[in-house]
Amino acid sequence: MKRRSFIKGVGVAGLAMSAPGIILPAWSQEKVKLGCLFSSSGSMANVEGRLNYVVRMAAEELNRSGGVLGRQIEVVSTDPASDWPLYGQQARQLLEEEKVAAMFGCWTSASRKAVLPVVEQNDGLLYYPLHFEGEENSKNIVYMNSPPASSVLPALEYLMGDNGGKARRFFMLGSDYVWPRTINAQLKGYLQEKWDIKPDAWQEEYVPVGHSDFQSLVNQIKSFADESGEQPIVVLTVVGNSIPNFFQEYINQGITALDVPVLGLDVVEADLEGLDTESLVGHLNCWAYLQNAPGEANQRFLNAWSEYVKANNVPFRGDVAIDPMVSAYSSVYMWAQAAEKAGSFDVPEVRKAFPGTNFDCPSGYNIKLTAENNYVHRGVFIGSVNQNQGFDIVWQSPETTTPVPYSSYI
Amino acid sequence: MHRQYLDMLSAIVIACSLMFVTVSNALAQPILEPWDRFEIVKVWCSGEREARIISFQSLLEDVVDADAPAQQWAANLIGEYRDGNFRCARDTVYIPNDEQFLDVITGDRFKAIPDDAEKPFLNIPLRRALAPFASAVQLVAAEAPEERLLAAQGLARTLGDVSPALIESIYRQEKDMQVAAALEDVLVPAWLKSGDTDAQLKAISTLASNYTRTSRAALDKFLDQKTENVSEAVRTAAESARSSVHWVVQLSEVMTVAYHGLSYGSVLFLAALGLAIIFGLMGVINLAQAEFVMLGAYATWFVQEALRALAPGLLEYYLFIAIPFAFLVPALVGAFMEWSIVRHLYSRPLLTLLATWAVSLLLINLVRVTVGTQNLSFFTPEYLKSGFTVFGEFSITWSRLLSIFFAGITLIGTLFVIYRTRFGLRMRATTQHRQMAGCVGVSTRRTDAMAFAFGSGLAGIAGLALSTIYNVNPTMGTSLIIDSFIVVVVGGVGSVLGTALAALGIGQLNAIIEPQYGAVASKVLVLLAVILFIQQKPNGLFPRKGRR
Amino acid sequence: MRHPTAISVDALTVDFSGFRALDNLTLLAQYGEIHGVIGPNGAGKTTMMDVITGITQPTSGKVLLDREIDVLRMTLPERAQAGIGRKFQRPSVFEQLTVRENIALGVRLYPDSLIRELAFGEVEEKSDRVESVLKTISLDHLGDVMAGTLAHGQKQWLEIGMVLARDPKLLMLDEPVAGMSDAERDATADLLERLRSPARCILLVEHDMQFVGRVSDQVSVLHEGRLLCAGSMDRVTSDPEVIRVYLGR
Amino acid sequence: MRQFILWICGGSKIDRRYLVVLGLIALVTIGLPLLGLGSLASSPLGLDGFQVNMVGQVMAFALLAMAHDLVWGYAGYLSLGHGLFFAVGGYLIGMHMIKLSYVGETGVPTFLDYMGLTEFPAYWSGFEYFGYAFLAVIVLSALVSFLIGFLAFRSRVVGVYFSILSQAFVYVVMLVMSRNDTGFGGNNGIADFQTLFGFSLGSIEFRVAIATISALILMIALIGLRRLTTGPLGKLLVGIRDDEDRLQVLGYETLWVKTGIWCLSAMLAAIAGLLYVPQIQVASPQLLSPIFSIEIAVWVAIGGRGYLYGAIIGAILVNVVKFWLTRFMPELWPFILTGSVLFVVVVLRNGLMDPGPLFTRAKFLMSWRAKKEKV
Repeated sequence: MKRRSFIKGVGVAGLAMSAPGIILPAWSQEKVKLGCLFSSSGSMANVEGRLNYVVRMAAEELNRSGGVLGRQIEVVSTDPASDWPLYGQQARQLLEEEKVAAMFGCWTSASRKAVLPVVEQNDGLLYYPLHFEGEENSKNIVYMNSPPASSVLPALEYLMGDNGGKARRFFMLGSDYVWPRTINAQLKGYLQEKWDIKPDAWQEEYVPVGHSDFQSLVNQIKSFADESGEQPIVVLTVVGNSIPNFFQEYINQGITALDVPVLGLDVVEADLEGLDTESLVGHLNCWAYLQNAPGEANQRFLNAWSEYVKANNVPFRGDVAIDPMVSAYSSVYMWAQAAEKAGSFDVPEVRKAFPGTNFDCPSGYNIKLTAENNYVHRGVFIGSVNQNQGFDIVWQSPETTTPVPYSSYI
Repeated sequence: MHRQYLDMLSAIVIACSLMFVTVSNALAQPILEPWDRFEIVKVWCSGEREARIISFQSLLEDVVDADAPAQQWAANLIGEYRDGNFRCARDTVYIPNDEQFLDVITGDRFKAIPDDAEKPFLNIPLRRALAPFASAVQLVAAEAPEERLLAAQGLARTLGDVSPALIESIYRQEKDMQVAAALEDVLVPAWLKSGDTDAQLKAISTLASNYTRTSRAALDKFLDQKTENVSEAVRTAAESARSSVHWVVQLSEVMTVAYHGLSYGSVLFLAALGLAIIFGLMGVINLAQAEFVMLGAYATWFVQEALRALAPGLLEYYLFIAIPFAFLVPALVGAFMEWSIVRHLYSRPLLTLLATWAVSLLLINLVRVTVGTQNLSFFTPEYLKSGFTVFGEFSITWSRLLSIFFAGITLIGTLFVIYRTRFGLRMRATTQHRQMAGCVGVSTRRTDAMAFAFGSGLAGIAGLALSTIYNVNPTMGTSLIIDSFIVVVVGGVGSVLGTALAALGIGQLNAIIEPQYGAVASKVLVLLAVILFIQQKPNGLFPRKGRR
Repeated sequence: MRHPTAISVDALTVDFSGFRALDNLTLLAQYGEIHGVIGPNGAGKTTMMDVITGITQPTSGKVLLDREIDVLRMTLPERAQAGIGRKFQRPSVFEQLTVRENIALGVRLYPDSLIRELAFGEVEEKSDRVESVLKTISLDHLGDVMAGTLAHGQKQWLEIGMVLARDPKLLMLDEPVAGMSDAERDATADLLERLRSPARCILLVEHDMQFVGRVSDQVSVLHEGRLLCAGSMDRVTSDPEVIRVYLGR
Repeated sequence: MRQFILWICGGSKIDRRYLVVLGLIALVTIGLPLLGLGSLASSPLGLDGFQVNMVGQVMAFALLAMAHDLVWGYAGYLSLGHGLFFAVGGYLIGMHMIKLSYVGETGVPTFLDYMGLTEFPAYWSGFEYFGYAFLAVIVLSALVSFLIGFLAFRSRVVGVYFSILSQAFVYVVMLVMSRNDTGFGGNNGIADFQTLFGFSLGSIEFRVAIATISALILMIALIGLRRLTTGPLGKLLVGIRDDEDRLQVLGYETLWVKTGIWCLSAMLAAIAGLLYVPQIQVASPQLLSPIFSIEIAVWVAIGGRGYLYGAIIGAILVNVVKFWLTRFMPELWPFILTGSVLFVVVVLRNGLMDPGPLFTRAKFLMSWRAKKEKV
């Protein structure tokens, strides 16, 4: 008897819980909601986790200045736990249950691909803060960062030029998924067409995502470097924890930037935490923002961040700022501006308002959206690792570059 | 008045320095005068790259026939420049120097420097060009042989634009054998180019004496060129040299693979040993084992931080000081886990599997919430930086060697505990026949608890060793766990030696397969191999014999 | 008259890591007889049965059924299907099934069954068989109780029944009366008598000499894995070797 | 009537809890179309697309859990690799949906494009037909499971060994599928499906339809397995779980029984995957992640193994709470999960279906403490 009722209870509870809509607090109506899709657990937590806080920070700033269209912003955070399908799951939840006006999220292409159908079916908005492989242009995604054609190629050009040391041989090492493969495909096309470089001048290797033992690969790099007189470089597209693991091994086997410089396309300041950077000086990365970016806007942002970290004891370093943080931060402002301009929160209106919206990004550039596509025009930096776990700016584009979603080299 | 004059002068200097030869003559003066010093640093701070390189060149030339203090000054200057310690101000350069700043021109010391003093950026080609000059200058200036040896080795990487003639002359006067040897390596390319047969033979013998890919490449290049001025003797010498070098290089490459296998194997062993012991004793697979590895690494980190705060002097040796902690912390957690959970689940190994999994999840998240998800930064002691070359291309990195060392120690220690202590005796008895052991008065419960703690502690040691190779974060263990399972399965229930052999075998397999077919393929093949292996030996390498 | 040989164990040797459980054991048993196997602990009685049923692999030696079928080549189930049945020392009935279901397990057999299993088919003639077996072991009144609730002796009988259900040529009983009351012993003795048939050989391992003497026609004495002597009970008991071993003189 | 109920229950007596759960599922099957579509949808009782979708997913999970329970609860083999079969179903239906959106037009999805392919490779042909895809799901899952099961059972890999091996299997397959050259979208998996049976995947109609179908299939499977396990085969399985040697000495080729059950379970899991993927609209290696496979076992453990409906309750409970918490208290979820697993495993042992141990253990602890005080 007792048990039966117990079971019934379970069943009823099950149905009830599966409708969280009912349990939602009522006051959430006046505020306008923004959704966050960044993992605070799992393999991506270390890098993605910070972005949750940055978005909140931006929202609070906006709220202090009176909110958007007179409505205060409420940020709804979830934890997709680095599990790609879960991103789609929770995006659906945010759009259909929370009715968020826009979402800010995803780091890996895998997670974005999982969210893509969801935003398209619900005609939602996703602001995607990462640079990625391009070859995509959804009306429901705002690509806050540059596609390879406008960010990676300049960096490569630099390395092949006089000041970069005339690199002519390329060891392409990446995690095995779409972003690295597309990048390398484009690079190969670029090298062949633009520089007439023969396929025997590069070697392509892929490791599973989260791979940690780079012993034999670094050894392969060594022998690749010894093969010929021309200057070799490593184009590094491994992601997540593979990056520090790779550099650790690079240090251990005693290769320096003078022998074989590494162009780390996904390397951010955060990856150098915990590495002895003395022996990494000179390796390069390229982003649309570097912490040393000159200008007022950057100073303001950095101060705001370090204060925010202190105030809310955020579990991340207050003195480290990485590109995706700035992209996420800017994206909130870009959205707010579009909403103000449209005078409404519903997506079609906001989307109509996109062209012409712009923002004085901490990177020092005035970034903007055009009618052409949903890619934000960003400036490009090439950074070089310095002694204190940061990047010196080697080169930066005179003004924002025009994003090229679909590369001609593929 | 004086300021303007300087600026004007420097302007002229920069302008001229673009016209190569004349300029280098113009700079060919003794280098003790402040103005000359000023010219040099001015160019180094803001000149064109060519100008800077020329300036290095002239500095080198001047150093050769300058007096000792001047040489010292130049050596320091170019060294600091290479190491990125320059702070270029308007009319001089400062160098950070214990809490103070040294004005390189006047030699005065300052507490603070002007805000606009900034660090010049040396791009890769410039640093490449600079390196040999820096070494050359230091070679000239340095008195102590070890300093000169360092410089010579620096030059051996590449001679750059440094004139071989100069090195040749230094080489002629060199007394110290090591330095001389190093210099020979430096001079080899020049000698090969020179038509002179003796020089070429000398070069070839030098090449033949160091078995590296580079020297092989050099010999190949030399043999390929069809120049008449190569005598038959030289050619044959080169050929024999080439073949011997080639052979050794290949051998060394094989050795490298074997070593990689060994080091990976030792990692596997460390991770799997505790698992194997616990499994052998209680038939329980502890899915939280990988998290004990993680705990060990974190314990190590805390010890390091404590030392940093309390006894910075001992920081160098934190790895060894941390050993007891890296063992105890997981051991205690393990003991608690055994007492609170595992012991209630004996004779339910499958449920234990789930329970321990839950614990692993718990540990990961506890660490995540308390310490955070970022990679912990570990201080690398001097004795762990880089490594050494055994022969040819076969070089060993200290950190890997350390993990192998730890694995060895752990193996011996474990064998000792198991076969030489009363605890070990009780453990073996319980492992073989639980009831019987119980009857003869072994408290199996306590034995289990202790063994569980012991196994967990071993995992902690693994964490300590891994902290020098991989980076440390809450999820560091997850990638290890399945591999260590495979090791246990192959090694056979609770057999320490079996585990060791299995780990080494799988490690080797990985090292051999990975370079050709990639990391995934190696994992797949290893698993397939294991499955076939199990078809033959269902109970692993060292099955526990006995009557049913 | 001599019956044909049912099972012949030839030069059988079993080594457990160093310890030799069976040492060149040779033993013959005919149809129609109840063949008692006795010997002190560790003499290798159970090991021999393990080898015959296939639970233990011998180091060397031969086991022939009906003088030609090489038992050692077969898998466990094949041996069972060839007509070797065995009751284990500790009663291993399925306690969560009813008595009837236990017997049914014994009756139904691969390959003809599994298909029917999946076709949810109860099989008539087989369920008759179940009932008759229940009668034979005189548990028919307990058909539907859980086997776990049976008394020790009843479990022993049930297990015999399970094996019996398939009417084996060679029926091996490992200590069937261990821990039984006298009444139960008598019942078991009667049961064995009932089971005796010219088409069946019963191999009986038992410590209770008196019981063995009472039921079996032939007796083999094992000692330290070897056959000490074989023959009728009186002959065996008068054998000096045996006396030495048992009375340790 | 009673006859019918008995038939449903299988065996000779009526099991109320089983009937309750069955009724619950039946309720869902009927309720979904009523509350999800039509006039009731807008009423306060009505379910919106998201909730329907979630119920649908939970139904698929429940089916998966039940398949798992068949192996663990009845044959006594704890599989930590059932995600493998789930993924087989998921990926193949994914291929079907991809193919659908390319019917009549040239070109290939990007993930094939990266491999330099201009048209679908041979093994994709035929997947535009659902029938073929479905067949492929059944056959492939049966094949794979047979291979694993046969190898494992033949060499008498049992208990923990088996669990670990199954886990290793799923892990390795995940690694393989994460590679782009494998041709299934690598780490991203295969996504951007458009339609299935002419429905747009996003439409409420489709969501209600697939959720209802999932519930229906779950119901049918439950009845079928129930009859199977209460029937003779059930007895055989109990036998295998308790004393396999005994059965073999009785002449059973237990190898085949086990392999058969294992394959059956695998096929059910594959069907669950086939129902699941169209609902989340992406088939990625995450389906193969060891963690997920362990979670399946956790559902069963929490619900209670060896009842079938226990597994269902477990799956529903855990996933509903998960959906709910990852939204409202993402930080809390892992702790609650671990907490409940430990509670169930250490205290309840046989899962929620059998709260008995709770009391007995409580009593035991009491008496234990009492004893201590005496001493």
